[in-house]
Amino acid sequence: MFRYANPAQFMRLSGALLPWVSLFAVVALVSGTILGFRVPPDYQQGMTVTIMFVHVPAAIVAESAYALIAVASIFSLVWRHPLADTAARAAAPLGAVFTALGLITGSLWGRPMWGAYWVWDARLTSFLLLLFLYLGYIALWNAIEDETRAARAAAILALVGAVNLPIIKFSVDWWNTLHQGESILSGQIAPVFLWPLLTMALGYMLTFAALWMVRIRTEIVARRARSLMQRGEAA
Amino acid sequence: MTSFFAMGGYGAFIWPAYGVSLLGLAAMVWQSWAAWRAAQKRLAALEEDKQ
Amino acid sequence: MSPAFASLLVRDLKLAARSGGSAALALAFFALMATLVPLGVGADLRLLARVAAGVLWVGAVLAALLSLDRLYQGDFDDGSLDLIALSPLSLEQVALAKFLAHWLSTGLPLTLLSPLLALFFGLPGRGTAMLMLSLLIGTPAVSAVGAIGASLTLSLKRGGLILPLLILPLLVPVVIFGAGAVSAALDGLANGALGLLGAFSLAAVLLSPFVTAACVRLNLAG
Amino acid sequence: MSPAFASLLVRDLKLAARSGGSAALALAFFALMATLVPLGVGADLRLLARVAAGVLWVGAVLAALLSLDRLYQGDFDDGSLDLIALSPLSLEQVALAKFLAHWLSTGLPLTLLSPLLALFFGLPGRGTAMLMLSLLIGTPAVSAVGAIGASLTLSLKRGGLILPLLILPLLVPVVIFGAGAVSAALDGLANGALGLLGAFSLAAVLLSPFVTAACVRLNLAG
Amino acid sequence: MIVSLTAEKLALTRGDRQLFADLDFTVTAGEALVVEGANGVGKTSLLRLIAGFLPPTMGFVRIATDQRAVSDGEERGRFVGWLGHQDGIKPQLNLREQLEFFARLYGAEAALEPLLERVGLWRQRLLPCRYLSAGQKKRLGLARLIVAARPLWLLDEPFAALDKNGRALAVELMQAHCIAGGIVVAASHDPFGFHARSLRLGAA
Amino acid sequence: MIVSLTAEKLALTRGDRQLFADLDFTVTAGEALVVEGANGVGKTSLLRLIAGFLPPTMGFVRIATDQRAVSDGEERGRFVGWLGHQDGIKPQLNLREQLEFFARLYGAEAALEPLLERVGLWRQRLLPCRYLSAGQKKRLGLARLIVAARPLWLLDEPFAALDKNGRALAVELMQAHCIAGGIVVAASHDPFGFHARSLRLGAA
Ligand code: HEM
Ligand SMILES: Nc1ncnc2c1ncn2[C@@H]1O[C@H](COP(=O)(O)OP(=O)(O)OP(=O)(O)O)[C@@H](O)[C@H]1O
Ligand SMILES: Nc1ncnc2c1ncn2[C@@H]1O[C@H](COP(=O)(O)OP(=O)(O)OP(=O)(O)O)[C@@H](O)[C@H]1O
Ligand SMILES: [Mg+2]
Ligand SMILES: [Mg+2]
Repeated sequence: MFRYANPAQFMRLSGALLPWVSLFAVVALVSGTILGFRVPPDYQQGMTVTIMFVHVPAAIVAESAYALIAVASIFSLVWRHPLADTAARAAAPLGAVFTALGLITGSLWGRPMWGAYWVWDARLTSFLLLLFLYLGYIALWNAIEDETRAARAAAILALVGAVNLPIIKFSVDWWNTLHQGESILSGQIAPVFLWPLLTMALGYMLTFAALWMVRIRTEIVARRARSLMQRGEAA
Repeated sequence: MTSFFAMGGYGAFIWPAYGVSLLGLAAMVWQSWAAWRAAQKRLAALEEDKQ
Repeated sequence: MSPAFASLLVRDLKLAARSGGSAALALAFFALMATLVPLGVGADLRLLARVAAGVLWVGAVLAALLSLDRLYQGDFDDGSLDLIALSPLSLEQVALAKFLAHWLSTGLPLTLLSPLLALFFGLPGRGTAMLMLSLLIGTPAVSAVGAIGASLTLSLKRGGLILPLLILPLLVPVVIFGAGAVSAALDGLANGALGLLGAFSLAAVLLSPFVTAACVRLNLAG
Repeated sequence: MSPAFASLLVRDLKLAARSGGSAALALAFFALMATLVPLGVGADLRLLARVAAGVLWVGAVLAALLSLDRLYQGDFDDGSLDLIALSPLSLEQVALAKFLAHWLSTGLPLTLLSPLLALFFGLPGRGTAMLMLSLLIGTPAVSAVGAIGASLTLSLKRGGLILPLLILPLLVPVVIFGAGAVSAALDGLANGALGLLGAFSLAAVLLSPFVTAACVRLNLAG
Repeated sequence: MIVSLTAEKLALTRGDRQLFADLDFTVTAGEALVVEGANGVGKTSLLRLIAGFLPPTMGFVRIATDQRAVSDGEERGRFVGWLGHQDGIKPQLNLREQLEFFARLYGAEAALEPLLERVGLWRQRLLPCRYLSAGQKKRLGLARLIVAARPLWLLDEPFAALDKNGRALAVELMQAHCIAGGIVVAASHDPFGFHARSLRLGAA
Repeated sequence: MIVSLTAEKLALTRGDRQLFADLDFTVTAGEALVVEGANGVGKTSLLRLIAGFLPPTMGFVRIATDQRAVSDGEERGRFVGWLGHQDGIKPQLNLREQLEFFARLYGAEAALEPLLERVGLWRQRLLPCRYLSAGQKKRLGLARLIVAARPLWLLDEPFAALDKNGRALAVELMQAHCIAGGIVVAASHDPFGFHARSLRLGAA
């Protein structure tokens, strides 16, 4: 496992994978979009159902990214692996953007469906809180200059957040039933919608993977440059 | 064609949703790629300096 | 309670008192809330009673925020934290003492003061009792989670808004269960909110010293 | 704007950004606090619209409060204030620069973000416009009064609860006029709140640099 | 150009404690004055008084230039280059940002890079000041003195935290300042490396 | 009682900069070690490392007592009396409160009033620490060292800000500590007043 986690190995491996992942991502996104616009209008939601194909994948990726950060943080804290720090840090801005996309597309869907861009539904609320968790995590990374220290602090925060996230979700659900939320997201999905959705979801995940790799690679190269500069000055 | 863009009257919501998604993805791609290029250039310059 | 632990606790309380009494702050802060909300909602006491619990709970959390950077940053800046870390107390004990001091100087006075504010909002008797109880149970969680945030950001200079950003999302369950318990009491219902609040609070208080100590440790290495 | 003045302003903005007090964080804080209220009060958008102005106004005051001790205390503690006082700028100019930096990094971003939050609270269009306008007019007063408080308490160590205690009462009129203007707009009434707010704000901004400079002078002699 | 610094019948009381009284001295352009005395005798207080931060309990301090005499505290401050006990350094800024800010604030036009070289901080120029060692911070303080280009230097323990090299540098800078017609008033417990008059506080 | 302090193959890197590597030394009970070197060479960092605040990049530090050897950083800290660059003093507390707090925290039973007398702060005992002069703060630090009664003293520039008297006092205290079987490790730019081994950093 750790064999692939050394920076040189990672550069090689990701260098080989990156073109393919990117290619498949583009293919999946394009075909998913085409499929998406060819579905029949939903009997309840009309054509707005097409929003689902950009909304749900964004939401899924956004949530998985936080889980990835938490896992990377464990690696960072327990095994002190610098690549884990880099990976966690690189995932955060991506996760935040996907969260924002989920929120925006969701509220654009909500307007025709519920008549309001925003309602305090349980799922929406906990999703909004996820965005805040991302922002806090990113802010902490940026605020502490010393890299090792920032990495450790951010890892602790990510884990505290990850432990707390289910509790937050639970509490928000509880709150919502207390106050009788005004809607419930639709449960079952008709098979016609399933294929475009799955394709798009795949596309989003591959896009995330590709961007994640690029960002980790960037950080590795930047680190190399920094240490070169330091050595140059010492001479 | 216009009916396609109207999306059964929901075009005003569907197109922005796709637009924003495209924009978001594109922005991430652009930013990540630009940072990668910049880092690479910096490293190359430093390595050249050393020689 | 060892003398060392007690000395740290007493010192923190003393420092808090010398830089402005916290009960007074709680009062001022709540007074502000209590003037404002009726202004928006109108003088309808029934409506006010409905929002009272939520508003007071949010107020409690925010009031705690205002004094959080006293917890570790001051000691870090002037080197006291180095000396405290070298003392016979473990960093976990230190964290516990500081958490306690913070709660005693914010959470507790706030709790004791809450009936007065409940009056402003026209909260009926059983609502008031529940408000007080929920504050008593829930404010320790606020201090505990707050301490984690404070120790995470202790090397940053003062006046950052980053601390609230870190801890407010984590405190969402406290606000929900706390306010929920009061709402339920007002409706004459029994719900599990108080139990859930207690569980969260207990977990937060038990875990916080360990997490906090880890944060302090990593910041001392800086 | 002289280069010296500009340099101080830029430095303060930079420091704010680096210690987690950037405009972006102010926004996040504001949004977060706006999220907390529905969690306490309930999701009823009609009720939320009624409390929106009050809550957002309290949020604005709070965001300012939390970042106020950045304004002078940091510079006092590390001796920067001595050096700044000896610079060609008069202390009044220094006070103006610091007030501006504070408003730019808290009041202004909050104002710009408020329409989005109004959406979350289901505030109708005319309420939103008025909210934004009242924040634009009123937040300078918050920073100005806050600066006075910060300079008065600048020799106290961090986490002082005295600062909020000092300035909250002074800010009550701002919040009342501000929230009142929005309420009136919601009810379709015209009232003088906005005018009063403007007058208060103007007076505060004009006087604050002088009062602040006097306080700084006093504290440098300490 | 500044011609002299004069104190007349100066007295200072802090809290209920009188630190000094009836203090008279004059320092003329090109001279250095070392303020000496036991801990807590009032050296730092005297410097702050001269800089105009503290008002004297009695007496006054006057700076004479070729054109006029200045007694007002705040006006006096415009002549002062200050190196205090506190470093006045922001941990969040890097060294160059820190010095650039200071140069702009003081309306100075110094070339910063050579200056950083001179005080031995060139390598650290992009390091956040949080990471500077005690001596490095003091050296930054010296650089700041030069940037400010003020005629009257008030230095509180200028040698503390400096290594041998750094002390030599400080002495060199002070001497150069005096030769250029400036005045140095320094509080120090260390032997002063060059000829300077001495003022002993608390001797009475 | 502590027997010795040993560093083996010690290396420390901060940020991207290696401060020292392959550092070996042993100090035995009764000895004093002065750490010397230019500004920014890593003296303070070395002291923090010994105290257990900083983990070494390589190598280790071990304290041997008659019973056992301690390498863990946090355990090591229990042997340390610390006088750092920062004063660790709360301006809001008065001097006696400050020292009392510290004594209780360290479980010490010293009589405080004679101690205050000894470091020359008896008159100030009820003064809020906000008003102490730099040297007085340092003296309070010395008092704290004695109160803590720890075997290994780590002192960062112990003489800075002290007057002649104060320096003599510091030397006296260090000597007494060594004679009583303690160890002193101090970073200093000033000549040390008594016999001490020296460790030069950055000489390579
Ligand atoms: C701002 C508004 C919204 C937000 C923040 C939001 C957020 C989310 C989230 C977090 C998920 C979970 C993805 C997962 O399964 O992991 C999701 C799924 C989904 N959302 Fe939304 N949503 C919003 C509005 C809407 C609206 C208006 C509709 C349709 C009426 C909708 C329909 C769905 C559907 C069908 C799914 C997937 C099915 C499922 O997992 O149950 N959403 N959304
Ligand atoms: N994160 C970092 N990146 C690069 N360099 C760093 C970092 N942190 C510390 N340093 C450097 O490490 C050194 C730390 O020095 P330290 O404080 O131990 O010096 P010192 O020997 O005590 O100096 P002085 O005599 O001035 O007190 C400094 O040169 C500092 O610039
Ligand atoms: N409010 C006060 N009440 C009583 N005494 C005070 C008050 N403020 C300051 N002092 C005393 O005034 C003196 C101020 O000393 P100052 O800082 O000027 O000393 P210094 O000569 O610079 O000493 P050092 O050599 O230690 O730096 C101290 O002795 C202090 O105790
Ligand atoms: Mg002094
Ligand atoms: Mg040092």
